[in-house]
Amino acid sequence: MLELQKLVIRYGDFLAVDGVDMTVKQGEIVGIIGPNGAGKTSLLNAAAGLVRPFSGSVRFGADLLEDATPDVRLAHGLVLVPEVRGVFPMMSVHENLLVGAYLCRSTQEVARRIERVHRLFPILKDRRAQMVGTMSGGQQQMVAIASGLMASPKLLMLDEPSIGLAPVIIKEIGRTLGRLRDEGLTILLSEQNAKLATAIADRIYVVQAGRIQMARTTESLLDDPKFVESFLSLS
Amino acid sequence: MLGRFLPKLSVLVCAMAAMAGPALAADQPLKVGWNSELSGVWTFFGNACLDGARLAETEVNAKGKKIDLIVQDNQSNPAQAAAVARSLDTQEKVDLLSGPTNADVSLAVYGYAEDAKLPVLMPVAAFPQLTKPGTKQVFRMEPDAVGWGYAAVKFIKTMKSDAKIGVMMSDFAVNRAILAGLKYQAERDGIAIVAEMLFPQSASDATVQTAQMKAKKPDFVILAGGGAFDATLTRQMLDVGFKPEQLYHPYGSTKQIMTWGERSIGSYFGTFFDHNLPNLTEQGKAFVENFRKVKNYPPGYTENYCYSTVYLLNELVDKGAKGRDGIRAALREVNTKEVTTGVPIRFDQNGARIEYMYLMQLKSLSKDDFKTEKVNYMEWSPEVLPVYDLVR
Amino acid sequence: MLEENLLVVFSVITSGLLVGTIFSVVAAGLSLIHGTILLPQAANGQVFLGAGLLFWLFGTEWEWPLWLAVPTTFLIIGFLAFACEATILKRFYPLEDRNISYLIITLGIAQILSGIYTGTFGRISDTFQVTAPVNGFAIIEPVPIAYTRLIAFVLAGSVLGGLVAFLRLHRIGRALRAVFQNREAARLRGIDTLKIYRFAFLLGTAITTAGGILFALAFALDLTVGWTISLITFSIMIVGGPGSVVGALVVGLVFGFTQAIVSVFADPTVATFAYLLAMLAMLFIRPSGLFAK
Amino acid sequence: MRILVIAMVIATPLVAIFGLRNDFLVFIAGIALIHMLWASGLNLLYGFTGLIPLTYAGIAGISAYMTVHLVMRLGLSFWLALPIGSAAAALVGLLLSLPAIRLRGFYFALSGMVIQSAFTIAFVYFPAYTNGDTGIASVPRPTGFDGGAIPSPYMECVLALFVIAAVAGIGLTMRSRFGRTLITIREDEDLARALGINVTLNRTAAFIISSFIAGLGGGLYAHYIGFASPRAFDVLISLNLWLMVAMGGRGTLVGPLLGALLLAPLPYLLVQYTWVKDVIYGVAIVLVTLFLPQGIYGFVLKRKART
Repeated sequence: MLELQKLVIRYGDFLAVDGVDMTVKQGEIVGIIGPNGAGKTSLLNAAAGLVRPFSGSVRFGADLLEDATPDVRLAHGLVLVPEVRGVFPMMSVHENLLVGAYLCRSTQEVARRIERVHRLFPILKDRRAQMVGTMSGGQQQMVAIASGLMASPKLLMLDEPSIGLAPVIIKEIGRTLGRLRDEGLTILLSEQNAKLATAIADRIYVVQAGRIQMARTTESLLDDPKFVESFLSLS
Repeated sequence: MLGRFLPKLSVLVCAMAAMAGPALAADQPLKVGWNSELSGVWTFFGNACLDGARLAETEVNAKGKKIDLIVQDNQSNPAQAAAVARSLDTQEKVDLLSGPTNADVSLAVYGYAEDAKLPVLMPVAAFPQLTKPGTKQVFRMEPDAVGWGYAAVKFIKTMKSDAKIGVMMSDFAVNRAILAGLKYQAERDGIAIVAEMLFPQSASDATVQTAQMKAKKPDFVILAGGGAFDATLTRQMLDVGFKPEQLYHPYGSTKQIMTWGERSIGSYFGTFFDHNLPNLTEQGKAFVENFRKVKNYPPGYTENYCYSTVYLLNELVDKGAKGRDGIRAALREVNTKEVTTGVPIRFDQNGARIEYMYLMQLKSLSKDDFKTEKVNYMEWSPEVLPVYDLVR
Repeated sequence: MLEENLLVVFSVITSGLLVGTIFSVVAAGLSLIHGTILLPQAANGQVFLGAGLLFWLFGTEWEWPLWLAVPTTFLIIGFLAFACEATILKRFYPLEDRNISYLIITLGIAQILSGIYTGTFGRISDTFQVTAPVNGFAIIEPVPIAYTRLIAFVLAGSVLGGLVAFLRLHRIGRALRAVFQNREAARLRGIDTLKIYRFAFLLGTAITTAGGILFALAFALDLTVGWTISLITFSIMIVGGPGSVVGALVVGLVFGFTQAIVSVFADPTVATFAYLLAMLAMLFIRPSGLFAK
Repeated sequence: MRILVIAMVIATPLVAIFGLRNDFLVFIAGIALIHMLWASGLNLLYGFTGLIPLTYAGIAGISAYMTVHLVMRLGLSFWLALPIGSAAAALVGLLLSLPAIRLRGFYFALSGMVIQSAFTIAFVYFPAYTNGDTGIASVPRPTGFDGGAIPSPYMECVLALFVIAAVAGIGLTMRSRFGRTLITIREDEDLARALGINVTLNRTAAFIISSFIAGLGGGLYAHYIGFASPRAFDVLISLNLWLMVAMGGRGTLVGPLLGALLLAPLPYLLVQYTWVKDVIYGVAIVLVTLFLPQGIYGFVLKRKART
């Protein structure tokens, strides 16, 4: 579904991503794991169209997304929920969801999507009028994911959804992502903390210093003591 | 590369500068350096004055060039006005200066001219210090603003001998001078000033002040806003219930009078030229008509003073005045009449005009004309007022 | 005596409301532009003045009917704003710290406009008074209020109300707020920020234009008004918080009432210093203003 | 090489003074020299610390009014009054450096605009010292050794000496440790802090020196043109001084001199239609910001570096 080929990303002289190949297939949950500054966010941003790659290509389905801006990619169903603040703090929960469905002009369709999101996150229905800036970090992350879902994605990319959140909340997010996969959504998530990724992902890429170190299924990774030691025991 | 480039550049700059002022020595016509506000806040007055002066210049020069106006822009900026005076003096070698219409700019020109011993005939500038004692070079066509205040009190006293008056003015030099004269004379004539409000130059609303003024119940209110505030002030005074005949404007250009609006018919104002005065001279009537042909509105005091200034100079040339010394000497001896109104022109030893003033009441107002009724005419000498002590 | 005091009190209220709402409108336009694009539009006073002058030229000098004069004014200013955005402002969108370049550029544009006005309108008159579309005045005992000022107040209120409603309820309005609150997230929700920037600039300019026309209706214009308005509206925007229309409204009203009340007791000049000091204090204490994020 | 270029730029007005023997051009040359002094001083702040002080004309105005007051009211010699006025300007500069501690970039420039407006209003509304919007006329020219006013071509030479002294001073400062420190701060403030540099102290020092130069220019200006008025020191003048530095090339010694030389005479050469001047200045501001962010001299240097 998503295919990154020989992707190179530079910020001036700094080489952030150095020739990465990566694929995400329909219906999978794929995790990207790596330390801070490994190039995870750059990869996702390049896929979402926020960053222009220096070389290499991004393919989504049958389309080659060369110079497509984020709104074009969004219309194709490629949605990124960015790291930390993916929300609009001075807007209510409801308004955040409406902005999520910005490209959709049909009121009925928007209402349907809201209903679906409310089913997934019942708490957002109760707090629809609350200003997002006044909510807890976990709730804000839910708003961010929900708002991403409002764009009706085919592939949902999440950049560090668990960062700074309590373990209980991380688990809840994990459960929600599982449910979404069961509904047929493809998910690509990057994580510094490997626990969430290993708990739900089918396959995992380990990225370090802009290169892919390992690309394996989750089971085989969990059997690798070196991986467990360097990524799971730390946190 | 730059080493070769810069000397060329400097030559170019100098050449450009040299071209800016052709130093042709034409000895025939009288060279008048017209130091005028063609841009900046006083643009309108500078242009109005130039309109009048240009009309006179064309008429005077109809049979051979007698007067040459060399016009330069002082941007309504005193510093620039001093520079322009210098340019006209040293570059154009003019016989005298004229043109400024506003107090700040005129004072800058005054400073330069007194130092450089260059005569100046100020057409429209009412600030008293322009002809303070000891002035050698500057002569002034317009009566001074302290006198306007004095005249206002004298006039109001003819209508009600124990009148109470209020004052609302924008904080400009010329208005401060009017206020000084007003206060001085009011005290002597038993006229009470019940409220005195000065507005900053950026004021745009006077709702509260007009209500406060109403509460003080004055018989007459003297209004002098700056720029657009003048129109707003007038309207708001009428809004709050003042009658037009209670409003007294110490001065008003044609455009200003028109922007007061029809509701102000009946207001008094002191102006120094009224285009429908019955006792205009034949030339004065022609001036009004010719001016109206060009501008679609009748000339006001600014246009008249500048027109008359050029004619006064023309008269001096006819009498044989030549060069700076000749012009200065001739101005000291002037004893003539304004070509448009027939009002006498004489200067005292400081160069101040022996003062006079008309006071009018607005009778009707249309889009391009207004009519007034002559109410009062007075003459006085600057000596009746200690003008130079009242305003610094 | 009681009636006189009542008159002063009521005049404070009417003056505070009218001055406050008109300045709020202009400040809201400024705030919208700065909040969304990071563009401190220092030429906004000159745009305001240009709108008033054109409205005066068409409606009063050339005696066009209102339905023609007002839209023509909007069209001309809108076209100029569009041209300016497409040729100059657009180039700086990719820069992170563009607001400083914008401040300088718009100050330059202000200087150009002010030069053009003196070269053109400056020759015509020194006061520009719009002919009132309706004469007479209403009396709200004991205060008489001219109909034009009442109309200006109502229209200014509607412009502000309409703007707030648009920002809250319309899809594009929400997108504007989204861009202001979180640029990156907005792009990821499919909002084309460049289009929104252009839209915000045009909308802000249109609101400034409306402010200019309303001011011309309620008061009168001269060529010095532009700089004064720039300073006052910048103060209102900074204190209220760039990007916050509600902030502009609240602070604008406070400004209007303070001016009115101060001028009852003190020299009107004091009020001039007061708002400059308020802006400075706000810059030091909380540059994001009272009502922003 | 660079000294040669500087010498030539400063010499250009002097060519006008002695080469053309035209009184008005001599006057314009004097005006250009004063603006060169100002632009160099402003460059110390804008070019070497990156802050845009839109208060510069106001600072100059404070010294101008102070100097004029001391000379005309208290009868002090101009050469005694000028340093006092400039010291007052430097003191005000010290106060104005306070916003720089907290505010950066845009907000600093904006605070400058506000303070400048407050200055202008103060100049108008404290007529006891400034004579309000009427201004102070007939300000005497600086006096020479014989007690009389210095006559024209010599006065301009005195101005040129001021410019040379200021440029030399700034040039030496820039080579000193202090200058290198300032450049470090401009390039990367956080790095400077990490290196243990006292950013605030160094920047304040730059403010004081720069304001002192503004003050020198202000006092000289008022006494040179013979007039002091609020409009000579308002926000547009500040902006136009900034333009001279930016257009010439900020952060270089030659750039501001070049900018002042090109722009300062403009209003005086366009005496017939000066509203055009506003348009030209405005267009120049826009064009420089768009296409010549390094200024003319910066552009030339870059071209030279490439070839």
